[in-house]
Amino acid sequence: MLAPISISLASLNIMTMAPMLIAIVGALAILCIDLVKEGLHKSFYVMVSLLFLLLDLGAIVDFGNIFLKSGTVLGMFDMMLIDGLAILSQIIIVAGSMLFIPLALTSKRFHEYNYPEYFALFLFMIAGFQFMVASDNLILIFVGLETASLALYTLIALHNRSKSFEAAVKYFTMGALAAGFFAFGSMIFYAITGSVEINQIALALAKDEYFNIGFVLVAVVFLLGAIGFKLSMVPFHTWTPDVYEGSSAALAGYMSIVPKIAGFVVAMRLFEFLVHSGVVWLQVVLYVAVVVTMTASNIWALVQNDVKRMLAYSSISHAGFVMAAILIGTTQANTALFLYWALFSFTNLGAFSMLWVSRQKNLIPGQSSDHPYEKFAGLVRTMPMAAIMIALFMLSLAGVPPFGLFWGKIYMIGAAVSAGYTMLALIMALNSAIAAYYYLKLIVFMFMKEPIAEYQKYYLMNASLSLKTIIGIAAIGTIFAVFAVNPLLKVITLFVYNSGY
Amino acid sequence: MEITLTHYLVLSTVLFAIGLIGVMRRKNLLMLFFATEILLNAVNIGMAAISHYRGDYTGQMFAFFIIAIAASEVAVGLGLLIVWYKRTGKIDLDQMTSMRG
Amino acid sequence: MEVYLYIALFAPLVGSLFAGLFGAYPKMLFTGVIASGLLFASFVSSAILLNYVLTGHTVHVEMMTWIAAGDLYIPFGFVVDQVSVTMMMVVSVVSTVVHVYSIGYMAHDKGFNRFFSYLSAFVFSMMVLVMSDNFLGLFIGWEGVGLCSWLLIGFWYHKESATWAANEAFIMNRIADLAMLIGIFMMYWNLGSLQYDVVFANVATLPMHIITWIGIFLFIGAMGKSAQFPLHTWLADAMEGPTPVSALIHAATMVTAGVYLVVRANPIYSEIPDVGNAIASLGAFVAMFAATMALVNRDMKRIIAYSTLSQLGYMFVAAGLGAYWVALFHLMAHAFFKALLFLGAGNVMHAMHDELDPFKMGGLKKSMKGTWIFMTLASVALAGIYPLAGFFSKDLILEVAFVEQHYILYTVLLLTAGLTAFYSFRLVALIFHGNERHLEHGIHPHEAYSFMLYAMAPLAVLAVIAGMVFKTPYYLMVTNLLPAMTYHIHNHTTFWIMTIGTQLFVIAAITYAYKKYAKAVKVDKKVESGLLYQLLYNQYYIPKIYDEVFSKPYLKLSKLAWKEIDLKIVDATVDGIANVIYQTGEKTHTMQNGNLSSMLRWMVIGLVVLLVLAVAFTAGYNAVNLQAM
Amino acid sequence: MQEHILSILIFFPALAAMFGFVVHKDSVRAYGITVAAIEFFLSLWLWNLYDPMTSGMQFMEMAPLVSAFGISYLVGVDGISLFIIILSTFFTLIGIASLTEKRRVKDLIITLLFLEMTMVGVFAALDAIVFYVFWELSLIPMLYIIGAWGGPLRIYASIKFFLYTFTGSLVMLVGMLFMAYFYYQATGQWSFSLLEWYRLILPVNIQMWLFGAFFLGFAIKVPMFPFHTWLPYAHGQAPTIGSVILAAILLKMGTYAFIRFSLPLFPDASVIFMFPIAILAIIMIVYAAMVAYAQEDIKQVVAYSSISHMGVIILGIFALNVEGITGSIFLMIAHGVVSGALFLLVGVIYDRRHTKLMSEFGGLASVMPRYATIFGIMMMASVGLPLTINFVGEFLSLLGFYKQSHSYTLVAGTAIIVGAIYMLSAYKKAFFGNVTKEENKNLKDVNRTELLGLVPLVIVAIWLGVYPKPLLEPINNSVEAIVQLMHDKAQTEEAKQRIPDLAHSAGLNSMQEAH
Repeated sequence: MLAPISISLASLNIMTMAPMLIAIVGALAILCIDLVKEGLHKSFYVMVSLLFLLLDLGAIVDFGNIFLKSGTVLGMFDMMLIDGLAILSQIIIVAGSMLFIPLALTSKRFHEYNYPEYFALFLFMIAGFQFMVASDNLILIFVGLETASLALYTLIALHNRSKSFEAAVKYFTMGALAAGFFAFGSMIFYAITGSVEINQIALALAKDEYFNIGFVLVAVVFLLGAIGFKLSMVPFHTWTPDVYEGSSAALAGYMSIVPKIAGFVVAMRLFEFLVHSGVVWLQVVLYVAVVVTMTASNIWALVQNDVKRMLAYSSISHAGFVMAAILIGTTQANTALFLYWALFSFTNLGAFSMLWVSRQKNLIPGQSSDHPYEKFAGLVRTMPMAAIMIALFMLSLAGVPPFGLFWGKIYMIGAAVSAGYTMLALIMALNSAIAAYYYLKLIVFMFMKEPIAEYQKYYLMNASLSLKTIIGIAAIGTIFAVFAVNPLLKVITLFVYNSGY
Repeated sequence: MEITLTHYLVLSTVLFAIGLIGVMRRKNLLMLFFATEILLNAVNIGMAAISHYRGDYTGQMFAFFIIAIAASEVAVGLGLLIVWYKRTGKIDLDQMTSMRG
Repeated sequence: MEVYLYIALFAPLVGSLFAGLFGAYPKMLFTGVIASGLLFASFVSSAILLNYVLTGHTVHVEMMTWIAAGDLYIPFGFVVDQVSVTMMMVVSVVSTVVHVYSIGYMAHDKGFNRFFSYLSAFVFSMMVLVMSDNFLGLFIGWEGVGLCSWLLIGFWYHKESATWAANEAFIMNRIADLAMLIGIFMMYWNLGSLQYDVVFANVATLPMHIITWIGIFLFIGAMGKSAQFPLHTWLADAMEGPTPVSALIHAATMVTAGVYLVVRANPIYSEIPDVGNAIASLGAFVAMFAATMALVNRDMKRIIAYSTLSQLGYMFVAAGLGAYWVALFHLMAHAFFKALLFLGAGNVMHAMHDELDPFKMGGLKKSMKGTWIFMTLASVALAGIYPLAGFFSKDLILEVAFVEQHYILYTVLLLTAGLTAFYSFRLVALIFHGNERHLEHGIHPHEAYSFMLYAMAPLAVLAVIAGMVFKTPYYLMVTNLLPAMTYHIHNHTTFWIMTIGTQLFVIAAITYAYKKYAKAVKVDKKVESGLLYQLLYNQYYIPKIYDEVFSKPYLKLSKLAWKEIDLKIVDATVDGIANVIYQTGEKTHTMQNGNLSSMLRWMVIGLVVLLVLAVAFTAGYNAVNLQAM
Repeated sequence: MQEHILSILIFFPALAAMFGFVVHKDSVRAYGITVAAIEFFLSLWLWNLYDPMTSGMQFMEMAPLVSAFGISYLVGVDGISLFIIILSTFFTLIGIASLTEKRRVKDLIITLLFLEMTMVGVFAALDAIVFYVFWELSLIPMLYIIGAWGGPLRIYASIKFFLYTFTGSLVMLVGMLFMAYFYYQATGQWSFSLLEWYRLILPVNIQMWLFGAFFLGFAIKVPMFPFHTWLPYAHGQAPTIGSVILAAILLKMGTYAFIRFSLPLFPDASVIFMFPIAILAIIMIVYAAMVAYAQEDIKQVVAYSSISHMGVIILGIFALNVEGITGSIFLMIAHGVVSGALFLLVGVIYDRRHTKLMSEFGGLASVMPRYATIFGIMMMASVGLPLTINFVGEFLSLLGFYKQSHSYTLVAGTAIIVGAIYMLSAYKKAFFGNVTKEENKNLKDVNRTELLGLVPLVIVAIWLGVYPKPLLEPINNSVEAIVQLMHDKAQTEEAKQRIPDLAHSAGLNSMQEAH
């Protein structure tokens, strides 16, 4: 007879899963509602999703308070790990999602928003990302990662255009390969340490003083490949521009923010202990990877003809920039990572939303992609506010003060400087200069060229009040970022520091 | 000959390598999916073997999760493949280059 | 007395501004009249100040602060002492005359108002130059006269040659001004002040080499304004300006500013006799050098200009040898007769419809009697015939050279005196005597307005009496400030031999000139094609050399700097860097060929590369660790 | 209100620009003039309130922005910045008042008002990040002005301008972050406050690195040889108003920053780099003058002349003594007035003939006498004639550097020669000679709108040349404080010698003042 397994519900601490569960329940609820009554308007689903996400956010904030009082919370056989990083990143994930979901409220009809499954999948995806960041167990991370990714592939495909399918297939296939990397890397770690929990692995490795350095490195290589894919590090980045181009601008913007922050948190958990224990190889490789990712993607962005593709490369570059935090590994750097990403969310939200509102259903003759630069030529004449908005987001992306990203940038470079990475700081700074060129290119088209008549009618075609509100929020967040930086810094530092990073 | 953990791991690695080669070489989307399945199953073998060797169940748990994920991957992947095939009538990778640069 | 100082100084400025108000309008007679009247007021004030100074006083005012920074303190300070009052008198007299004369001379010029504005502005600058109580104040005037000289040389701005000459004059002066600025910097950093009194009181405490350098730099500054070799070419070219300008600026006043500077800075030069000797030698050289060029020149105004140059050389000889008062005395006398000569030349030009070649004139004494008399008088004075002004001032310089035992200088100057007499009367003879060659060109000369002649009269009188009457009182006055050196040849026999000998030599030269040119003009082809003649006629080829060595290469170099260095190297590098980055993008973004297979391959390649690196590192790591064990 | 006058000065134009969006386009010019005039009078009022006898910062305002990272909104003026601020407001007013642009005037005026905010902000900022914010922000309106209203190559020129300056300032930003980090190391507190940084004494080798980082940012802005090539394009393509503001104010940001940052923060490095920089300055002076001489386009002559004059300013700054620095600051203002006026003048002729090639002109003096006169006055000011504004600055700058090196000054002094060469020959080509082109025969002389801009500049150019004291005195007092600070901070023996000790030569000072 089997011995009864006695586990008290309290020790299980199921509440640690509450935020994710809220999202999952939300998804299920949407599916159920659809069973009861079909054909509800997309605005209904948007709002229901928002409500669930609001609850989700409330739960996370609640954990924030608990964390500040009593430190890291563990649950579900230590599978769940709610520390500062988890809380911060979940806030970014959920809040970011809340800003992006209303982008469905376009004035044009889009096929995917008529399916309640779209919103359900969206919520599943969010739950997946939340699992990813709220655990240091490789299994759970893997499950979260795949849940989110599979949902994401589907969301992309739902856009129902030839390019979207192509994008989804590409993303999917490469994602499957990356999943293989992840699993294999985990396996090696498991083989040499007997554990799949990152802190256990760290302890085990420290105990035998990295005796199996060769295997450790091989494991790291595989995990780096998997996470590098998620973060679109060169050369695992190749999916990014195609997928961004293929998916709707709203989703592309989302992809540039939320999945990446989840990836960053995993990367922080996985690599920082290695960096700190003096694995020189990893330092060197990360250094090179950061520099190459930043620089190469910047250089490729220079030669793009499509704004969305350009933004894709630009977000690769930003991700590379932020990866530097993991290399630097100080509290300041990790704080900078979250600060940067919080500010980046606003700016990128604005930038992609501006593309989204000018979405056209049918390409005009000679147009090869959705958002060629020419489309924006002379925008300041026809729609000055729109032009100013785009310019604002572009300048912020370029790191021109006092707009949002500038503050993230100086804090990040400041972290590099404080940690003695002088060359890295310089490279980061100079990369911003290269990047300025392609952001400027759009400004040049908008402000300094003559309008092209055929494109005129597509501006703001897709705009609705909700979209304009979102853009307004993004703009306010970008312009007045300076006033938010101090409170943000304080909170982030508190959380990051207390999590031991 | 006694079969040790090493053998399992070598097998796992070899399978993984085969999967990798398949991923690189195959132009047929379906075959590509098979290759990715091989990748994951290579890991499964390793996981199970290590789990047995270590005497704890974490590895097996991981393996089960991988199987589940692989299954859902196949579901999504085949779904995409079918839609793609419906739209284009082909499942050849080289046709899939409308975006580049 | 201060009020007279301010009147003397600012009356010309008021006149200039007033005339300038109408600068863009056609001729308005009253601008000329008012400007002249204000200058007369300036003259009267100067005379009153002179009277005051003669009683042994000086006036020193500090109007206001100009520049004060760090330890530097420079006021607008003005001093009227024995030296400056001399200059003020010279300037105000000559300029008043020239102003009145110009009313006639410029009567038909459409830039009449503008002309008087410039001319009065010049007088103001000159007044600032001579009255300032510090070196930087002097520099204001120094540059100011340069500006006015530029404006006036280029007055007929539609003439290419005029504007070219104007720019040449300005730029060449600027070269010298740089040296002067350096001299000023040296004074400031070594003495802490630029006030004359402070500088002169303390200069002797400085180390010898510093004083020497200060002296040299200041003198280079003086060389520019006074057109000493090698910065002399602008003066002859400056004759492109209207003739009254040449009379006032390029004969009487501005070009003597250099001499004034050396005289003013005599406490500095007294400390460095070696530099003084160099100045004197250069002066003597220029005296001879310029005179030789005047011998063969065929341009009436240029001949007079070379003569001016030559006389400036004389002045520098005196100043260099420490005979500051003699230099200043010659400056004054020279101003009178040279201005007279120029104004006469102006009459001739007018009569000849701006013809400048004396070989195309002749026999003008019939139609232009007054002018003939004045010019002859001025030439006699220039040649230094007793009892006219030149005798007292110029022969004094010869005596100085002799007494100071600089016999070479003496010889050079003596020879130059002969040359001077020759070219002066060559000019007079060609213009006023002989055949009326101009008739061939259909020109019917007429005398200038009578008021112009009346205006010239005071100069004529001064040219006659300045030496005889003024010498002693002047000496008494000015030696209150300048070293009181007397230059007497104690041996009476020597003195008489020298004096009479010089006179005879000069008269012989005059006679020769008359003989050669007063009747018919024979052009001696053989002489003219001779090397010497060509050398002199082409001004020793110096303008040409400057053109070839400095101007043209500078332009070429400038074009090179722009087209080759700036555009093709500096800018191309910048663009090149940008292009390299951009081209890298163009070349490598094809790795994103959109094919899923190659995308997957890239991932695997990335993995493999990392694996290889990991293995390599591990191998290396183990090797090191094994060794350590 | 007096306590917040600087903030008002900074943000009033920006606010007014926002309101300007509402103003109808026919009235927007009047609106612009009104705003600029109010701003100008506010700045005059600031001058009036300013105590010239105090050397330190006045009207300081402090508000924490990012206190966790030591960034705060900290502004203040001293004698060094006061007049550049006034110059900025003055030129904005002049620029808008004499605006002849017809295309999209509203956009232009709003842009100019934004630009005004950034200009005042740069010179008032005492926090490095606030400084950097305004510094970078100033690029954007200028980018737009050049790019939207410029000539045929305008886009190339504007992007070049932006990217070049942006790149340099990013390196400077890294320097600033290092500086803050060293401050953090020394005190345990982050701070970007300049006044706090002044108290920091850094090891010489670190000073040298940081000096280099700051130098790149400033040198590109100035622009120093060999980083100058963006300038001819920017000027060549920019509309008149753009060139005017660029030359008059924006270039001064670089030189101002040298005085504000490089000298007091890195006194030893300043001494070490004094001669290399002097060599660059001399190259700027002579080389740019030569290039200017070779130009065919009169605007390019003025553009290169700017580079040449900026060389003198740099030289004055690196004289590292009161005379030189005071002179260089004065020359900044002088060059602002003069080059601004020259660009306005070039604009006048460009408006009439739509060409700037000198070969297209000739004999303008007879067709446009008033224009020729004003141009002549400004040209002479540019050449540095005494009693014009430039002379005071040039003289003091060169005088100052003479203390450091005789031979360098001698070479640098050729500025007055080469400057005369290109200016006079350009003037000769455009204004002298006969009118050869038919189109030029009936050109209109300057009109009232244009005189509105030009006459005040002529007055200022002469007034400050004759009576520079109202400016020199406050500048001098503040510069003395900086020089003393540098001397006190200097560590190497050479630096102690090169930078004068004013406290110990006070005896000499009082003697001079008594005089």
